[in-house]
Amino acid sequence: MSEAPPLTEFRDEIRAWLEANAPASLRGTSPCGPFDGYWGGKKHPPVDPDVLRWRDLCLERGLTAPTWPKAYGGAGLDRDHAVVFYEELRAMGLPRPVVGFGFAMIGPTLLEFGNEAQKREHLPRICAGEIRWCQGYSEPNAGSDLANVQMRAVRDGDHFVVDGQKVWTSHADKSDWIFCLVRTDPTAKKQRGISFLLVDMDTPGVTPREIELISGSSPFCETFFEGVRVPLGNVVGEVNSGWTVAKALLGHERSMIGQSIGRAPGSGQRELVAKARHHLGAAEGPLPDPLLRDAIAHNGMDEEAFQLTLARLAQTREAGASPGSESSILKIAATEMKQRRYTLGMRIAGEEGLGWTDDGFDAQDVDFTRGWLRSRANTIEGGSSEIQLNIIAKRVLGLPDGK
Amino acid sequence: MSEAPPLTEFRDEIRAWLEANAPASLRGTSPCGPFDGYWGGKKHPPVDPDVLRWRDLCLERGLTAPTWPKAYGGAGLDRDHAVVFYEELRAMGLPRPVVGFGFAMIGPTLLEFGNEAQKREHLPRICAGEIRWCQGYSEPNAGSDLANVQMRAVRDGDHFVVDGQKVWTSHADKSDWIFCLVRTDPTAKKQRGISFLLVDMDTPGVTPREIELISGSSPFCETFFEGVRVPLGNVVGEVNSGWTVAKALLGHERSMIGQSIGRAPGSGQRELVAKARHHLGAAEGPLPDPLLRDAIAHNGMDEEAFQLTLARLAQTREAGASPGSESSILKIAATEMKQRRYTLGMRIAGEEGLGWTDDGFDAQDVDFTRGWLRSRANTIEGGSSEIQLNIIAKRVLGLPDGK
Amino acid sequence: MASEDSPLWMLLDEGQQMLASTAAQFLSKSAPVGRLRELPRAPGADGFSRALWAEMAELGWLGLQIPEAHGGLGLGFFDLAIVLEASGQTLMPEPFVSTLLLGAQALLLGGTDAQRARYLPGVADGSRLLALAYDERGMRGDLSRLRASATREADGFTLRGVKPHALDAHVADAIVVAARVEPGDAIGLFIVPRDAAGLAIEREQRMDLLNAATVRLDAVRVGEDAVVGPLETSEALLSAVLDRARIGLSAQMLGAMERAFEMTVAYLKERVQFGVPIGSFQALQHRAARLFIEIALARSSVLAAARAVDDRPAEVPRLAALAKAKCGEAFWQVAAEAIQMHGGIGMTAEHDIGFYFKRAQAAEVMFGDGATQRRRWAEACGY
Amino acid sequence: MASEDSPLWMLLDEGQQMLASTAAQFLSKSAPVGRLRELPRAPGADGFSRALWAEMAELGWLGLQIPEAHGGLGLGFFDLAIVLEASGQTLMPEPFVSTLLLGAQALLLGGTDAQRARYLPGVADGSRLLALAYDERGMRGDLSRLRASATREADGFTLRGVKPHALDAHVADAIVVAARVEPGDAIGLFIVPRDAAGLAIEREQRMDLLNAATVRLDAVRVGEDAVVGPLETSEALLSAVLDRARIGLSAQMLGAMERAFEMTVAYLKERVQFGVPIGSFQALQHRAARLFIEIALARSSVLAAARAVDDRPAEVPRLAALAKAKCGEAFWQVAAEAIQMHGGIGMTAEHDIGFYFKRAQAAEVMFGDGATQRRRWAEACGY
Repeated sequence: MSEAPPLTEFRDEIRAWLEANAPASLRGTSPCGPFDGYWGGKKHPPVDPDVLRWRDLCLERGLTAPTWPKAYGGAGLDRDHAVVFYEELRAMGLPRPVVGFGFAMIGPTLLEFGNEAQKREHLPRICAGEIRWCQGYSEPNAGSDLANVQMRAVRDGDHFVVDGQKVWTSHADKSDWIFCLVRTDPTAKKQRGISFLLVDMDTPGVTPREIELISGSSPFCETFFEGVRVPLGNVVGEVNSGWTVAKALLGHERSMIGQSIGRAPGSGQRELVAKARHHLGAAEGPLPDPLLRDAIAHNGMDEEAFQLTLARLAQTREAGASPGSESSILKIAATEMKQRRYTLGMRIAGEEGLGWTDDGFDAQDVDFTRGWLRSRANTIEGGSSEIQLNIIAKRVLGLPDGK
Repeated sequence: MSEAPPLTEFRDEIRAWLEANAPASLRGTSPCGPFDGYWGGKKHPPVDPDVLRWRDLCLERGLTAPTWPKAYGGAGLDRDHAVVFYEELRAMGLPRPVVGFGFAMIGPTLLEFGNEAQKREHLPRICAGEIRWCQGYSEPNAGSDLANVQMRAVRDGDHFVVDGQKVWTSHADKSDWIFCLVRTDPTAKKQRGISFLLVDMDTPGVTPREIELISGSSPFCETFFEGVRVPLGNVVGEVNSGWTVAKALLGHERSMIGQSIGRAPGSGQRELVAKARHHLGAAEGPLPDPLLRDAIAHNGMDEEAFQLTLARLAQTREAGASPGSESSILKIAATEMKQRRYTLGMRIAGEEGLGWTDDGFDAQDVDFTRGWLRSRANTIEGGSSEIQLNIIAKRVLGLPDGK
Repeated sequence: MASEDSPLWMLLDEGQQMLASTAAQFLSKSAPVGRLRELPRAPGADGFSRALWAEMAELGWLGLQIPEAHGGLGLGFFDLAIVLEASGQTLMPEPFVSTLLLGAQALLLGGTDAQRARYLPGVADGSRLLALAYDERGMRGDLSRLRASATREADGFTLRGVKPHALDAHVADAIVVAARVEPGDAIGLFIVPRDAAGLAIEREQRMDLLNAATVRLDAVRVGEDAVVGPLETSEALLSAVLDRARIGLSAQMLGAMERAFEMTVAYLKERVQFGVPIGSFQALQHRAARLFIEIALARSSVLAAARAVDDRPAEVPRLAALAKAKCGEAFWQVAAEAIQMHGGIGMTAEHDIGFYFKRAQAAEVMFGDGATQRRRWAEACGY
Repeated sequence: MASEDSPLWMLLDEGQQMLASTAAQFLSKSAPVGRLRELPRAPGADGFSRALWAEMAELGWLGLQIPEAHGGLGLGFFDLAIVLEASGQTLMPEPFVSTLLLGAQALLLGGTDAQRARYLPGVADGSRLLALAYDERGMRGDLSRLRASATREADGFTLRGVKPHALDAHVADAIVVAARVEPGDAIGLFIVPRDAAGLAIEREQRMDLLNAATVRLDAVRVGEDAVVGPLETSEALLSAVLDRARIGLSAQMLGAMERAFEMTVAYLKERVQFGVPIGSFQALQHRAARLFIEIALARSSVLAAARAVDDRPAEVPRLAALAKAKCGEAFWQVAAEAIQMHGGIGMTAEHDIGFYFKRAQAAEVMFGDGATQRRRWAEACGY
């Protein structure tokens, strides 16, 4: 695969290889979304050996991170070839071999901003799913104002000493490393004086604590840093210029969220229709409640329009054009659509949707209710809808700043 | 009626008097809204003699402007008694004897800010419906920023010479006098340097011109002023302090608009139901289209909730409490409800609502369509919804100004 | 003096104003919303405070609307609505809806003298709790789909059926049960004491922290004296009871949305981002102002509906639908915006605002959701 | 290479991009929206420019999708949609929908060779205009309520009925008429020349300045050769034609909403109030940003639906419903916000933005409103 073959040939080749090698137990199990698969890391709970075999098979060919350079464990493919690879995975219902913030966020960022030593240290381990990463951006008093970084990193010899707190660090308790923003110059203006730092979660003084959400337990943590010593070499980019790195990473995050929520085409509608059939007791044919039917169709149309838009923007990128600030559009559209879908599902469930446990309620309804509660965070996390609207208004539409 | 009797007695008295005197031809003809009746003025087209007889009957008892002092042609009643009078008119479907901007806007403003000479000159003629007034606030480049007054009034001896242009002067072509804001000090900051001026429309140099709206012809005019000489005595309040007067008048305007749109209880829903029955061909019983039925009910509920709120705030006033910034709430709720009602009516009419003339369409549908188009202005005129929302946010909720 | 056409009087008189402010003060101190976190949820726990219920009985609030002959104060439903609004502000899980609305209203409207004498004094003094079990799985509030049966016997009836989600049935001393009388087709209401043989009650865990239970009737025998309201009119009685529950629940929703809004406006003023309070952002200002309008409209609907119970019974079905639909929509909007405007902190279990969002959804679907209310409204309006 | 499961290709190739930009440039110069004010509305006037129609024929646009054998370019429906989008930008009242969609698609999908040979070359060269008369008063698009009749005679059919609101029927050289065949129950399509005896056409005046007429059929005789599509499949043919009209109209709506939005954003930047451009107010910024998102979603729907006509006929009914519903909603929102954001000036007849608002409403109700499309979508999705 040193010089990638033409796309058609490549597709045939991949297909044949998958037919021959992909573990049978994994076929048809996954929508192949960017977050559906093996998250890896040292703290990962025991996993089906086929998952690891699948990871190894792909790793050998660089296909856990197909667009990354071979030197760092990737396959050195261009975007078009990578898309073909994922299309074939999807066609067979296979999960991506390795997923997570390492692959989706810090990896691309290191490729752009990391130095050679950092790339060599981290990228191969991400490709192999050895190390799981989490993100340390938000702080308790920052909210949408991400540049309001208070966590201090003070230089002490060849180390920084880090003190402070991060919140909304997803899966921090299951991660091995965290990339975070720290304030290295408290006298500089907001966006300046921030550095982008990689921290080993095993360093003494790092303590993650789970945050309970209104939906119950959650993947989010608060992570406390007390006198954590981090080598100077772990700064990505220049000291005090971390904001540039941070912003580039945010773009990756938004588009991941948008895409991950998209799900399999039509699956949201199918779920709602099934729910309505169950709760209305209508096994087939037109749903007997015309108002619910209309609302489900409305939602189904929104879902299809969103998925078509996702596809259109992907095609635009494939065609080599820059799709601009698309990630803000997708983030808002995806998260609000998801919230509307859950809201409608709750309307369908009616009183059956009020359970917190399955005492007196169906477990399936209870899960849905918790998903509904969780969905309210989607328009807040990863840059709130308000922030995205600001971005569209200013960067895309060119509307002027307030006085 | 020099000392008003207790309310119950007063109601009996009014009822008896109406039974005995109100022209039979006018009974049951009017919702008695603040703009349903005789607008008066020298340019009024010929009118049913009973309308004038009704005006004269009321005028004699001061009841064309019941709360105004007797000295100026009113009846000197308090608010409670006036409400009883209007309730009795409404119960009999009688129009108010005289309506218009004179009665609703400039009259109350003169009572508060006018000097004795101005009151004596204008108020009796408003009571009698002799003079019709219009409002000259907006200017071509001002929009919602009413204080951005460009029309100049330059002193010349005992006159001001006025040059400039007003827009949205409703019925200027049918009015005898106009009250307007003029800039008397161009060097002062925006709200300062404005004066509140009364201008006889017959003065040479005043030219109204009708504005055509998207709904067709309209009551609105542009009014041009070229070297118009106005006596100094026509300034209301102090020269350069007209903004205070202007703001007080705006409160009257908003609450008039809110109330006038309210209409008779349930009438909006009745109209929609009739429209649906006509277009769906369903003479009685539940409407056969459950989606339209739901939408009509939604609208009907909004209408009832609005009318109850109108009544509740009126009761609060009657009880002597100050209802605060209610006028902004009512203005938004009323105008947006009206727009939603028209939008729904257009959905009900479907393609039958696309006519501009009755060639191929029903005249009733055409009227509705024009009303629908006209309704889009309701959230713009009289202080746009955006301005009202600002008022609520800042004055009622106490949210802080932007930086 | 006011004609039937004049608007319902929506203001509180002086005594009612005092009642409102006393109740609001007392309850925000004695029943802060945060206690929802601590009220034990384990099976066997009541999920509310019996001590607080007794205190409110002392204050006369539980018997406000119960006739003096039965130990109450003999005031109107409007007065009760005032206390309900206050109880809604802190989302109290005490058995207001079950006991004071569903149970007591059934007896007030359709109970025999003996039934009223037996139960109402205990309601007023806080010693007795009531519940209503009418809805069933898949029924979605449509009475024509009710399947529980009341088989006529020589000396009474045998009740069979399963009624999930009956509010506070886990603590009720007696449960009013709706069942279809056999032979025949009418729906009857029967008051069943807690200790009746064949009655099983299983506590449920609700996400909004109201308390409910599944009621199983396995051949429960009741006498003729258990029938509430003549059988011929029981279905109408049930509808009237549910209308009152809708209005009472709407009053609670009103209180809740007002408090959630208050918390949100306070947060908008205090939370600083990008160097300014977030309440200075115009987009948030306009959204907050719109919520304020919706609350004002909901408030009028609730007050008019509550007054109609006392003054204009004929208008109750229409106004109950109005109040419930308006409050459902407004409360949900307020609560969803409250979460969004609070940002991440509002999503955490340690912040109170999430309780309002959960309750908003629960209240919206209880006793018929918005679409159901609009259908009832359209029926009442003849289309 | 792409499997049936892979997304429809929504991008324009190089030639199509050139077509799009040429069309947009040409039409915004030759057909500015302001001419809607001047195109005479008096009875007898056409209400569009025949000269411009001829020019577009010269450019090949009218025959884009017509087979080369009939004088066209033989390209796809997707190409036609590109020109339609451009025509929508300035709300052109020229007979695109009637001639290129309703009329020509009926012949392309169901016409006999003779019919195609007779009419299509004239469509392509601009010399012939077509129309479709199918809807009736009170029918609301529901074909089961169609009442016009086609009585079978020895040598053909006699048509009777009244068809209001038929687009461009006042200038059509031939009109395709839908009528119920008697005896029997099937709906048939018949192409009727303008000069047929018994055919009366009365011009209507529409608020959105599209042109339409009432078509009266007073015992119009047509031969067997007037039947379009075998009678057994005419109803399916009519549905297929209407789906293409929905998609084509959606393309016009897309162009229109994009232009209206562009005008509004420009106005937000240029209009100064309170000393700043009104586009600096965050509340307006957020509303504008939301419109931008809606337009992006509508755009994808239109492109996919147009591509499906060429590539995936089975998906056309579902995607036609999607495109029409999404565009209806988005165009209406954009146009209503455009008026509100323009303020008073936008309400005046002398400003162009009002035309967009009127067209938004008209387009929303043509060929079935949003609720109708959602019903069709649900049917296509099996619920």
